[in-house]
Amino acid sequence: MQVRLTELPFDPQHEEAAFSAGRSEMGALVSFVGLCRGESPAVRGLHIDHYAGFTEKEVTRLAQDVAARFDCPDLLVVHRVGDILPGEAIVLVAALSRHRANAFDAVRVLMDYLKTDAPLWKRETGPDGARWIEPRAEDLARRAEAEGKRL
Amino acid sequence: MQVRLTELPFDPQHEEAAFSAGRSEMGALVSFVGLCRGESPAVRGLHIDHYAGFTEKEVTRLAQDVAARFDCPDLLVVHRVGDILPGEAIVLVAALSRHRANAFDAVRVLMDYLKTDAPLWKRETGPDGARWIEPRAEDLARRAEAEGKRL
Amino acid sequence: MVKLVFLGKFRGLARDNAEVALPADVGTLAELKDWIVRRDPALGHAMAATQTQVIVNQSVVRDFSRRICEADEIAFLPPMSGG
Amino acid sequence: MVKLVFLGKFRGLARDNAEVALPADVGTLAELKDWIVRRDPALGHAMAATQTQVIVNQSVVRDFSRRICEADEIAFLPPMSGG
Repeated sequence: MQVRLTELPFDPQHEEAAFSAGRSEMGALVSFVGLCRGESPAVRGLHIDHYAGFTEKEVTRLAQDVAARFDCPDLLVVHRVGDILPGEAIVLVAALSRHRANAFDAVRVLMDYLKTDAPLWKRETGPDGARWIEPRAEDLARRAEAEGKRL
Repeated sequence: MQVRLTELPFDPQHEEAAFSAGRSEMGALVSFVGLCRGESPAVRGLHIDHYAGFTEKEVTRLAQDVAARFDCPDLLVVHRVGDILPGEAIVLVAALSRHRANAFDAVRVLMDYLKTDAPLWKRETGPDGARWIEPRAEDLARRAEAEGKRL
Repeated sequence: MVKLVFLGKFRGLARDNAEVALPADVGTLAELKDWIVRRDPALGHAMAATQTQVIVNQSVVRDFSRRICEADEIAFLPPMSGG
Repeated sequence: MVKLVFLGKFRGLARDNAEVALPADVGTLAELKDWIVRRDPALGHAMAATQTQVIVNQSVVRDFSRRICEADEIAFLPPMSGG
């Protein structure tokens, strides 16, 4: 289990390669990369605020919960905070597992959790200035559905 | 849609990076990498037989089906054929999408299809010699379940 | 002295994310919220208009009658928007 | 002449994956299968023991009464094991 917040741009494929290197007992690597979309002029950039210390602790707790639930302890989360430019990676979630089903479940549900439960606050800068993003009803619904299905 | 069979080792993260480069209108990249497990001495290597021409055509057809079903046309499939060593990547399936749900569904279901419907034949070399692998009941069941759920 | 932390949209509205000396009549989290509203109406308005979570020394607190202790770190969190 | 292609576990048992001249009495896919069993009992046994798909000129064929044409490429596929 590795959880890292970074203010600097990161290369998601480089992180994935390092995460899976030498783990040839594992058969499946699933990854999700969330990218800062650059539909000029709709979004000129993104800022993600976090609560230093607390955010890491909470994201780690979410990852541990998912690891236990799907028997998939080999998880990697890298999350940008601060100012992010269009085209840059915002988040990488990856899972290594012997079987692909656990890895798919773990990455997908951990992303659902990060969207709703991670102490992160997003501000988009568009043509009309900056605005803070509220959690999307769609994400909250997905999370509720996931809870109902799995528990 | 890109489908490629290769007799040579490939770097899945390099392929993913090339696949997603410059696609900043997309927000989500999901990928699956299947690795040749190296639990010495159980598996010393893998050979995958294919039917040149026909296999590419069939894998492309499966990918097109999944692309249409999940409205996720940006798919990449790279599949090794021939002799594969422990630790090497066997298959990469990746999807780029504006929203993560389609990309997750597309990669997962396309992998399910590849496991059951792709004209590929696997031979494992273990301590007792080589043996051809039959489709796993688990994979066939998963495919049937996916069909039932989605159609 | 306590440390106040305002996150997300509260951060820009807050006078400071820093150590402050509270007046003698601010003894509980509820009293602290009232004091913030009086001192910083724009921030108080934003906090009233949305669900606000209070974190004391990195733990979620729901009981606003909780007494504030010296050196507490008290954070106010608007709804999370996720990664 | 037709081209026969044996895949997967059939490949190693087959005499050749190559062009062959069929005897005059082999006119249909069913007759071709019988001829393979007579000519190559180990291969015929393997093909009888498992589900075998027949692909003619890259298309699946289920009707074994289909007549074989000059230059057909006829492939025999054991169950696929996937990627």
